[in-house]
Amino acid sequence: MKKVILMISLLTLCIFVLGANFHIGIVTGTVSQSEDDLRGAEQLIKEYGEVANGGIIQHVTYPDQFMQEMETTIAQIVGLSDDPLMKAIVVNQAVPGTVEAFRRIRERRPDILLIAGNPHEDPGMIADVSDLAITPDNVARGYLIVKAANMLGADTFVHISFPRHMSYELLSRRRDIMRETAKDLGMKFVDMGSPDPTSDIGIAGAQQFILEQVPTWLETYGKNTAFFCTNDAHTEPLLKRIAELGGYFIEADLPSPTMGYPGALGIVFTENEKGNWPAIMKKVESEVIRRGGKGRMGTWAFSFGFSTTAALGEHAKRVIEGYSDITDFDSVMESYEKYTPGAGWNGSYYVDANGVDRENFILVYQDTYVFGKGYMGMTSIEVPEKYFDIQ
Amino acid sequence: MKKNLIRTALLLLLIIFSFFLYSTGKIHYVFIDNKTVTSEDKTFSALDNVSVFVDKEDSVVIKKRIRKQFSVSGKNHKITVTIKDNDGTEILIEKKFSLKLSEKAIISIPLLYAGEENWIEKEKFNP
Amino acid sequence: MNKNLKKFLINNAVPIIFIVFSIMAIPVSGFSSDYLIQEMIIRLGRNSFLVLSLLIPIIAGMGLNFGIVLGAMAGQIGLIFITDWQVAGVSGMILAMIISTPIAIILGTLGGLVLNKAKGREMVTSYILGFFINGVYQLIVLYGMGKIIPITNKSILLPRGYGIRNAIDLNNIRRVLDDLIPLKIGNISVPVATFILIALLCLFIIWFRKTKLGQDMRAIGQDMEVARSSGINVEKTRIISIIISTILASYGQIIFLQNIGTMNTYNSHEQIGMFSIAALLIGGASVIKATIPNAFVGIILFHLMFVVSPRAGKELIGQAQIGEYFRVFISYGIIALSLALHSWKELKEKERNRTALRESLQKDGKVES
Amino acid sequence: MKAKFAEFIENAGWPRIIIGLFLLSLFIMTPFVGLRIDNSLTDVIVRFGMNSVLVLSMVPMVQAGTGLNFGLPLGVVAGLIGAVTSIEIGTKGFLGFLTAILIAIPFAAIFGYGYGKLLNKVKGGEMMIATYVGFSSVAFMSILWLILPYKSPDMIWAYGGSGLRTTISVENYWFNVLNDFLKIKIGSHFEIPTGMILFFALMCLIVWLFFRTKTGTAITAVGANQDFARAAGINVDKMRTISVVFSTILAAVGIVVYQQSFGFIQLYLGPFYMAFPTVAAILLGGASVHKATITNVLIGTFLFQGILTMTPSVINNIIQTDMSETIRIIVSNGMILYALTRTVKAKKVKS
Repeated sequence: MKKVILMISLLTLCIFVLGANFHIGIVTGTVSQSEDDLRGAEQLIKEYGEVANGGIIQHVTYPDQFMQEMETTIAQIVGLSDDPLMKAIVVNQAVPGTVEAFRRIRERRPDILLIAGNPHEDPGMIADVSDLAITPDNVARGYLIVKAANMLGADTFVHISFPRHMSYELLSRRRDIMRETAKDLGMKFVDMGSPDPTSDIGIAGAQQFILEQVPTWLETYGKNTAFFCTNDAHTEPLLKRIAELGGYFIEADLPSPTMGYPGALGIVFTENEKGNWPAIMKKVESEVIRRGGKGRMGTWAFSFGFSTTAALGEHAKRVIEGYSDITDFDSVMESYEKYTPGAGWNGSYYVDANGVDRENFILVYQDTYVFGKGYMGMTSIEVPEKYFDIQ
Repeated sequence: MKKNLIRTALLLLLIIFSFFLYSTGKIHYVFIDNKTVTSEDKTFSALDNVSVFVDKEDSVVIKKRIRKQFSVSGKNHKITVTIKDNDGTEILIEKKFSLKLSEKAIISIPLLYAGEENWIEKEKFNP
Repeated sequence: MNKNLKKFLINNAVPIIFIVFSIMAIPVSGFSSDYLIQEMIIRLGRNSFLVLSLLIPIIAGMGLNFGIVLGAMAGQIGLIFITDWQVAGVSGMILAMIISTPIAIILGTLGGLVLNKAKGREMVTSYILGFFINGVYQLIVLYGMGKIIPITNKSILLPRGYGIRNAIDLNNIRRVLDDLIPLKIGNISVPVATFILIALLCLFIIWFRKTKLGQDMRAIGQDMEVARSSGINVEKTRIISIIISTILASYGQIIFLQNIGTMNTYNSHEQIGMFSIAALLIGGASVIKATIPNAFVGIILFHLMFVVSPRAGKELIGQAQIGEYFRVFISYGIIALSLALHSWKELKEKERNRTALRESLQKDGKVES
Repeated sequence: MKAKFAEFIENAGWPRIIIGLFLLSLFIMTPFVGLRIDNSLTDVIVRFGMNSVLVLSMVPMVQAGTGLNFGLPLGVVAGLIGAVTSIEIGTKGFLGFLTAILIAIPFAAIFGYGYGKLLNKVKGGEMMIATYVGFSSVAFMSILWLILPYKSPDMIWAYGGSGLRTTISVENYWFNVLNDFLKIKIGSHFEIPTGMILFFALMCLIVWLFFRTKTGTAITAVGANQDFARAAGINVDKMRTISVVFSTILAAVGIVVYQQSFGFIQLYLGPFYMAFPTVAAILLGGASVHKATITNVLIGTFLFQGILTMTPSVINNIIQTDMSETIRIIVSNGMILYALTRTVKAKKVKS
């Protein structure tokens, strides 16, 4: 009851104080596809209210099978522009179809700000059509993840992926940077193929493969092996096995304390941890340590998906209200800090194949947090120039 | 026998048609510079208030010291440049040019404005 | 009177359910009518060719051809090449069609041969055939292109030097067909050229049914053995029907993607079979009989629901996360229901015929339940 | 001797022998590519045990002439209801496993009844409709997973605090209860999940016995020839419904068996992809749309899961790139395709 009153008062506050005469559209995955992204949208709704209730946020989701149903993704995003008050659209993750949806919106409504989080399509394409795009800095992370593994004492690095993901420019490039880094740091690098969860055998089949193979890999390459996988579905079984049997796990592809850990380790959350990142983090940490994963397993302290949805929404609002500039790096980071108090961030602009800095395409990363050990200070490590040149 | 002959002929026709499609649809890049250039010891300075369109595309304003890229398809093209003088009179320049299959063009506005011969430069282009 | 009304309801049960659903869902979703009409016109232009490509194998009694994904893959290979060569505009699109034709013929022949060996279970087999060819497609496009097949355009080639990127920008041919003959009625733009092409395909199908080959196919569709004994080369004719369907599907995919504007290299084709078939079924077609109106009605109804139901679900339940599941549930649920109603209708019809026959034979007819 | 050999081939069918030989060659290759053969064998056996009951659930429906059960997800969601409810109650160990099954069965029976009624309306087009029924049931349950009032903190979303997670660990409840029952362990790398195999044997026995009861034979008769069965006074629709209910219950039990070995409960889109591998397995085992036996289940599950387990790991160790997945797709689907085209031909020759 208390909550409801709080919400209502907050809503009325929003309406009267801000005189909200604009709407912001948020597009995320569903809870089963990418929970954190969606929670970010819910956070925004909590703050600014939903359009249906007089607020400013209009939240929709793209299909779970977004790779196959591009038509629906486009329709969902473009559908938001049907609202004459719509002034900004944030898509996180910007799955395939976003580029075309943005083009269509541009044709009809050039006044709408278009913002993409974690785009799946080619960086060049998305940078051409959006006002702002943000993605994890997979170039720097290619070096930093392996470096962190090395700092923790790993001597082998196993990269687990499958063909479809390797056709993503930044993912494929990250793997090559990882390979190069491993070589330079004197580590063994293993490029491991695995079943695609969207193929004929499904999620369970792909996960079963990881469950079966990790013990073999640990036996072949030794306990000092660090693992990295590009797919979220692979993360859970991988974490489970690593916690059980040894090995290192630096961070997930889209790191978050809730990425993989709760499901893999069966972590029990209580009511007062709900919606509270530091408390969730603490709970995950104590569980990982209890299972002997101390100093071997890590993540980002604040979910990338959550903070990106929330921060981009917040940033869009500030831009519409005239407080900041859309591509201003510092004000984007300010919005991020609102939702990730105390976390270290670092970032840069995307440089395309012709050597042009794309100032509306920002690459970011957070400091790695290793359970039982604390922050690794990765954001202050300088990534050697040469790795940026690896294509 | 006759059937085969007709079939071969049709196939050949199709191949020729494909080449025709290829040449009419092939994209060429046209780079347009509004930069100060020196040619044969003369200096041609960049111009203000230039807007350009190539073929049917919308006109694009090219500021000083800027290069813009256009992509056009086919062999024959037309460039239309509108330049506003300081006193407000508009000057319209229209030029036609054609490109071979694997060529790109670099066009210099100052040279074009001055009526120089070498306003266009064609280069081999590999994407 | 009452009986007639009942008959009418039974015969048109599927569209009626849809219309009732739409009447309820459209206001809830909050979309403007302009938006919905525009969206339906776009989708009709985009999907008709693919759905119509399903018709010919049905005539030949081969069921719903999940193998149109093979055609879609052929179309995509054509698109990859023209993007690599940087051929734009309508010329580029036609060139893509020309390139995809021989590939579609090869894949169609393969599909036809396989399906001939799996008579009576064409649908399951064509489904798995799709998976299989998908693997081959991946092998060629992700590992062969750039290594064995020369690809030079950096914007589609992965930086590692081989393999095509996961998403290809089709800006060069984006909407070239749709915008070839521009027409705007109020706020709504109509892709006239696309509709002309679709109309031509419809004429082709109508004409084709009347040709010798079309008649042969119909004979095979009715009874394979009878057709065989009357001197029709059953195997060959079946293969031809699959080849035609595959070629049409490859053109369909090119038309589809020129409208979409980007291509998911490894996934765009995957659901084509599923959705085209669903649309056709909703339009009132069955595994053994499908007409051109079925295709159009089906596309409109199916896609109307696709557009409206996520938002409607969201507004009804109040959580965005549920909207998506609601859409999937409603779409697939209604397909299942409409299929059931359809079969039930046929069953009733048969029953009616049977009772009528019995009555006319003056036997005391105890109607079976 | 020669005649016997020919008879064996006749019974097993060429496709299965060729695929079996292929699998055997994969096994022989394992030591040479740096894998442990005992490890691989264990994996295959465990996977066999996990999937076998699901594959078995195809049999009653095929026998009744309702075709391959592409509506398998319907049974699977019933099993999922049982599984999450048993965790919600908090029963652990074998008791928890049993609770899950006992709760799942009535749900499966209700779903199966409705599903059976629907299928009776669409004789001839069952497989098509089944596919869509499966899909829509998965989507419908996705809504329910979010709004059902499950409270166990083991299962709800960490951040949101309500609704069920996509992946729920059963580790604290009934993880491996069947696998560890009477487990035989030879060396450090080879184990046989005896309990799971025994449970599967029990299920087979139940199915076998069922088809020897009066109802069972009636179902077989319906499957063989509906008109004939009707003439013989069998209530065709009732028999078909029974077989569908039976199949759905088996699928529900099958998924619980699967989960206790897998260690996770996969909600939301998890069941979406369950039908295809199961159908492929039984087809590979030599079943047709009209006839399936327990032997088909045994052979099919073993071969299919064998290929699925072995190809990626062996190919991975030969060529260390992501390409192995592409090759797996081609090889395993090619094998199924091969089996599909062959069985029909063999049947045609006979008839």
